[in-house]
Amino acid sequence: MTHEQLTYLLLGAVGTLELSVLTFIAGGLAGLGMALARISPVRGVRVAAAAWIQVVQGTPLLVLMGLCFYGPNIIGIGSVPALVAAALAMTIYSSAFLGEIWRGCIQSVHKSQWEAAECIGLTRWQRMAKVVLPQALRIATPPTVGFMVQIIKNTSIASLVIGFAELSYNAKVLNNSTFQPFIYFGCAALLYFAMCYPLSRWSRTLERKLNATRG
Amino acid sequence: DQLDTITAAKKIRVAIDLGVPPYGMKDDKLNSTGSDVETAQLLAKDLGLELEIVPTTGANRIPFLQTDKADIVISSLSVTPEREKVIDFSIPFAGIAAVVGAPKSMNIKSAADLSGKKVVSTRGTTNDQEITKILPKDATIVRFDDDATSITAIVSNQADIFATAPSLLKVINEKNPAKQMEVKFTMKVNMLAVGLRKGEPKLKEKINGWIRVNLKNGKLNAIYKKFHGADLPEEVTKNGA
Amino acid sequence: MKYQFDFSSVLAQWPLLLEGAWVTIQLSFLATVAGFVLGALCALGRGSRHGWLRRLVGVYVEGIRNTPLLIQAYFLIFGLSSVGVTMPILAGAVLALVINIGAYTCEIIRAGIESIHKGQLEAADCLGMSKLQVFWHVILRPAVERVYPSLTSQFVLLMLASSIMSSIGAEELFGIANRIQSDTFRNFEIFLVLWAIYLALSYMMRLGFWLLGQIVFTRRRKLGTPL
Amino acid sequence: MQPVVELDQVHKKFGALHVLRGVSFSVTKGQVVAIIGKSGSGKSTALRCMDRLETVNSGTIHVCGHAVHDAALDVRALRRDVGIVFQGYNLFPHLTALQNITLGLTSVKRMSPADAREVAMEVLAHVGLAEKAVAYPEQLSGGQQQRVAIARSLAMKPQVMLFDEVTSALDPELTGEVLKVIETLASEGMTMVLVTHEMAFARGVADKIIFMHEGQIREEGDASMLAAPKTPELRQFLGNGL
Amino acid sequence: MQPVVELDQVHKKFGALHVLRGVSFSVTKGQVVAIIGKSGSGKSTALRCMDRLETVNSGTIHVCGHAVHDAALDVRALRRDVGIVFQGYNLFPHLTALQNITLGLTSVKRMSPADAREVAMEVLAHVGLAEKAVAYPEQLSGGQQQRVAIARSLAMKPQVMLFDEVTSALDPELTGEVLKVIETLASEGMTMVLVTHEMAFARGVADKIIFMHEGQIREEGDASMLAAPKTPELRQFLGNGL
Ligand SMILES: Nc1ncnc2c1ncn2[C@@H]1O[C@H](COP(=O)(O)OP(=O)(O)OP(=O)(O)O)[C@@H](O)[C@H]1O
Ligand SMILES: Nc1ncnc2c1ncn2[C@@H]1O[C@H](COP(=O)(O)OP(=O)(O)OP(=O)(O)O)[C@@H](O)[C@H]1O
Ligand SMILES: [Mg+2]
Ligand SMILES: [Mg+2]
Repeated sequence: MTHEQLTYLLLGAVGTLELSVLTFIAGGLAGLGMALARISPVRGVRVAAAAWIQVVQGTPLLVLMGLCFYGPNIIGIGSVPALVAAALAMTIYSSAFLGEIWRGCIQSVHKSQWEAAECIGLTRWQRMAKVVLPQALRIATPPTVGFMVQIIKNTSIASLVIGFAELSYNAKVLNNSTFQPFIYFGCAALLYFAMCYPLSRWSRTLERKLNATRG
Repeated sequence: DQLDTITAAKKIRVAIDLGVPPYGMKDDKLNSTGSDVETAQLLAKDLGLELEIVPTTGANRIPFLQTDKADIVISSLSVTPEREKVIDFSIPFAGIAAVVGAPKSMNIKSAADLSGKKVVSTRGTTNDQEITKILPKDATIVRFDDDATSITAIVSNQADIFATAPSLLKVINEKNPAKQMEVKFTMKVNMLAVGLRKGEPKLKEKINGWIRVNLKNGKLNAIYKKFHGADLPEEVTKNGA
Repeated sequence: MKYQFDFSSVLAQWPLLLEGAWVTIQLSFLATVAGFVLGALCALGRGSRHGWLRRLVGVYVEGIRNTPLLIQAYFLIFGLSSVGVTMPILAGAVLALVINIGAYTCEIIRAGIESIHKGQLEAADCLGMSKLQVFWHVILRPAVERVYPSLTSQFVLLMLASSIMSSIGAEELFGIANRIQSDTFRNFEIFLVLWAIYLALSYMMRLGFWLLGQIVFTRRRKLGTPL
Repeated sequence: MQPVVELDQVHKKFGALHVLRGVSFSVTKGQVVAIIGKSGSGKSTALRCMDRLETVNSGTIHVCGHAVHDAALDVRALRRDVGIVFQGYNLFPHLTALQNITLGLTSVKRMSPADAREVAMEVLAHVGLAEKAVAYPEQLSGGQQQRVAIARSLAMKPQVMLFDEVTSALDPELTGEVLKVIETLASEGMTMVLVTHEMAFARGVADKIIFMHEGQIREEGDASMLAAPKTPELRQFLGNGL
Repeated sequence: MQPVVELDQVHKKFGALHVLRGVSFSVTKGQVVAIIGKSGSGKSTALRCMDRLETVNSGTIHVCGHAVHDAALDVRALRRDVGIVFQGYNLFPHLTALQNITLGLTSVKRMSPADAREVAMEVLAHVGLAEKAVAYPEQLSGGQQQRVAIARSLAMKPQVMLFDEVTSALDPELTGEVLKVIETLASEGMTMVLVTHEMAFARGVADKIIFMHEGQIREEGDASMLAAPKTPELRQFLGNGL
């Protein structure tokens, strides 16, 4: 493998990270909104959020990518760059999964905590922000870090419909001009592993710590 | 009007599939190259515009045009009646044959000889449409998203028979000389043209004019010869004026 | 830009779509069954006395869980065949899915196994049950029962992910849709129709798993524990 | 004197379960009322209704001038006047003892952090835990946690305090230190309603004792009532309970 | 008569902790032996060694002719002859009472499902739970679960039964029903070793009582031994325990 090719692969890894970080920020915000909507006091909001999650979780990411890539144009927003389309699809996808993860964490904060906060006279938002979320955050960290691994891996799908230049795409391009799949896909796999494995380990360590302090 | 938009932006976005050597590919230094790429470069230069290559795949070429991801398509795009329903074409600037290729050792003379065999084609190409039409019932087609993946499949011995353009067989033989791929029979000869959105007469006229000039002065022929090792077919060159 | 929706040319291809959906169902079914077996065996291996076996399974599970399915599939289909190991595309697709889901299943089942009380194993030992009998009756069944919800969602995700197999040449639902797209150029309509079909498939799958759970896990049915 | 807490014919159902069946009583300023009764008799439910943690089905409840039974009640205004402490201390585990107390002061009473801190240190000293200000709940014993919980309520300067079996999860020696705090409050004239199973404590500190049985008040009176129970239910309860 | 269970100079260490320090005793056919002693004295460990749930460091154990201390022991053969019941009932939660019992019969004894069912119903009736056959463990009270656990062991027709504080997690009334079952077994001539802290029960049912202290047998004798303890340890133990 030449120097240029390696650089090209690493460039792809940067693309992967770019998309992952964007997804994580946007998807995190959307997921938080979704988690809050799922436990909203308004029935309509709860039902709508549940439906959203059900639908997104029943759709392949590949189809989401297609819808986000061609959709904005169809509804008249105009053409969006590949990065934006990919980030949009990944955000929708993450909103559903992170929303569910975080809802579980919020609900695992004991009801008596809500009550105690209520009895001091905190408003609903103060209760959420100052009492429940800080506690939920601790529980939520390990599965959230675990989900970041999913995000990184799933960015690879962006290359299939959209042709966004991330790691898998660049590996494929390299293979397409040299036809040595073992080398390029192997390297790509290693790079993915290098990005994901530390996160997996970290997630597991966090989980163990959490269980230790709880038990 | 699109021509005005392009002129105002001083930039033309051309969709090219970079996974179809020798039409579009990356060279060893990872620069985009190929006959489609050089054609696009020549076009941009002559029109005084900056060139932006939008990488695409065989199946995505027309959707990209429809959804304004690109201004025009120069990507081994054959003129077919189905496609003419949804997009416009310029006059042809090159030609391409749809052939069935296989290793020398295989005895294949017509579609009937493909019976019971596995044939590779690239989704959404004219080759795919042609081979689907003529293939015997008991043969199977394996389709990939782009030519490069199809080539990978042949080179890596996933399959032996390939419905494609002759130039791609050459590429395979370079990568895997043991294969000795050769043209077994030709399904059809197609005209290659520039794809445009419907209802853009000014842009179409501009490009047609450019093609005529460059067919006449031999520049398009030179590009074709450089990558395909042969002169343009006469059906194409006769359009030069 | 005004877009005229036209589903007729897409829906006219329904026999093809049906064919694709059928391939998707077959792929998912085979991968689910084989992946479950592989995952259960790996879970067994992860608790093995032999350090080398535990490590081997660990490398497999971590390797798979930290790389994308797409790359695994490329590797399996093109990588292996370039060193002379070829297999039919569909077999390759199933294999890629099985290897992928096996790792996830292993992790999920293992979590279930870890939640089983040690006293249960002792009780079974004291009845004189063999290792295999203990694993089957006292470890695996209750463990799977406990993690059944996570398992089923993982399998539904697998079905959705099988769409990726179109890029290594499998003519499943997504691949068929790509072909229809290049014939009709109604790409957006195609994606909408695909969306509907995948949603329907995933609900059918959930329903199927729910029914299966009702049959297999009699306790849950009787005590009305939701699955 | 206008009563601080007044319940009139309060009924409360959980689905088909009729938990409060017409409960009426009142508490005047400075009074300490103890509610006793066996498990499931509705003591906690009555207390929770007074702080609008449950809504009643019928009857009226007035607490510090708030019509608690009214759907249009300003709940936050009610909570400013009422402090409540539960059996499970319900401290916020992610905050120190001090922060547990200042949270309400800064975010509900909009005090400056410095003022809040001062008030918090004062109430912590009051419950004898000034030196534990920076400890997290898990670093405190059950009795200490309960005292912080009481301090947290006190800091809001409520007009009436409600206690629900605040010592039932504690060892005898820890129980003592919590009861001492409550006694101090009583001697300072705080109006209080406490659900308790510590008969000796009820006898010692309460001005009025209410015996609940199956959702109703069976007997009501001062400490002497425990010495001479009139109803067979109270007699039996005292027989088991002591 | 050849003893059914015989321990000779058994030593057992957990790391540095020397838990059994030369334990020897024997149990003849039909005998009921109760082991008593304070927490941590090694009672459970001794019992567990007899069923090879722990391996001994030195000394010999023979149970029903099996050399339990021998590394080459056929463990499954031993377990066919020995039934053991623990404090935590360890029923399989995903199986009904009946299935809990038939599992061992069909998978270990290779009985047909119909035969297994018949045997299971019989032993369930024996412990007074015939009507709970289709209930799942979580639907049963602690005492009922413990009786199912005993029935599960009984169904395997063991020659000796070991019980480790089978009632210590139960309420007094539930304790009674389990002890009744064990009494019945004793009267039917089952050989049994039971670790218990119910002195009255040990006195009533046991032919021999063994008092363990710090990993050794301090006293051994019949029920009268409890009335006249010889060692100060037993005297102290009985003083605390009763
Ligand atoms: N949120 C609820 N939903 C349904 N039933 C409830 C609820 N809260 C309490 N109950 C029921 O109402 C009855 C009275 O409960 P309550 O907690 O008031 O009794 P208590 O006198 O405080 O008993 P204890 O001394 O055990 O705390 C009980 O039968 C209880 O099960
Ligand atoms: N698996 C083990 N590993 C290490 N130490 C152990 C283990 N099992 C028991 N011990 C220790 O061995 C000693 C004896 O334990 P054992 O359970 O036999 O006591 P016991 O007489 O049954 O007490 P109890 O009445 O509390 O059940 C205890 O100090 C215990 O902590
Ligand atoms: Mg209560
Ligand atoms: Mg013990």
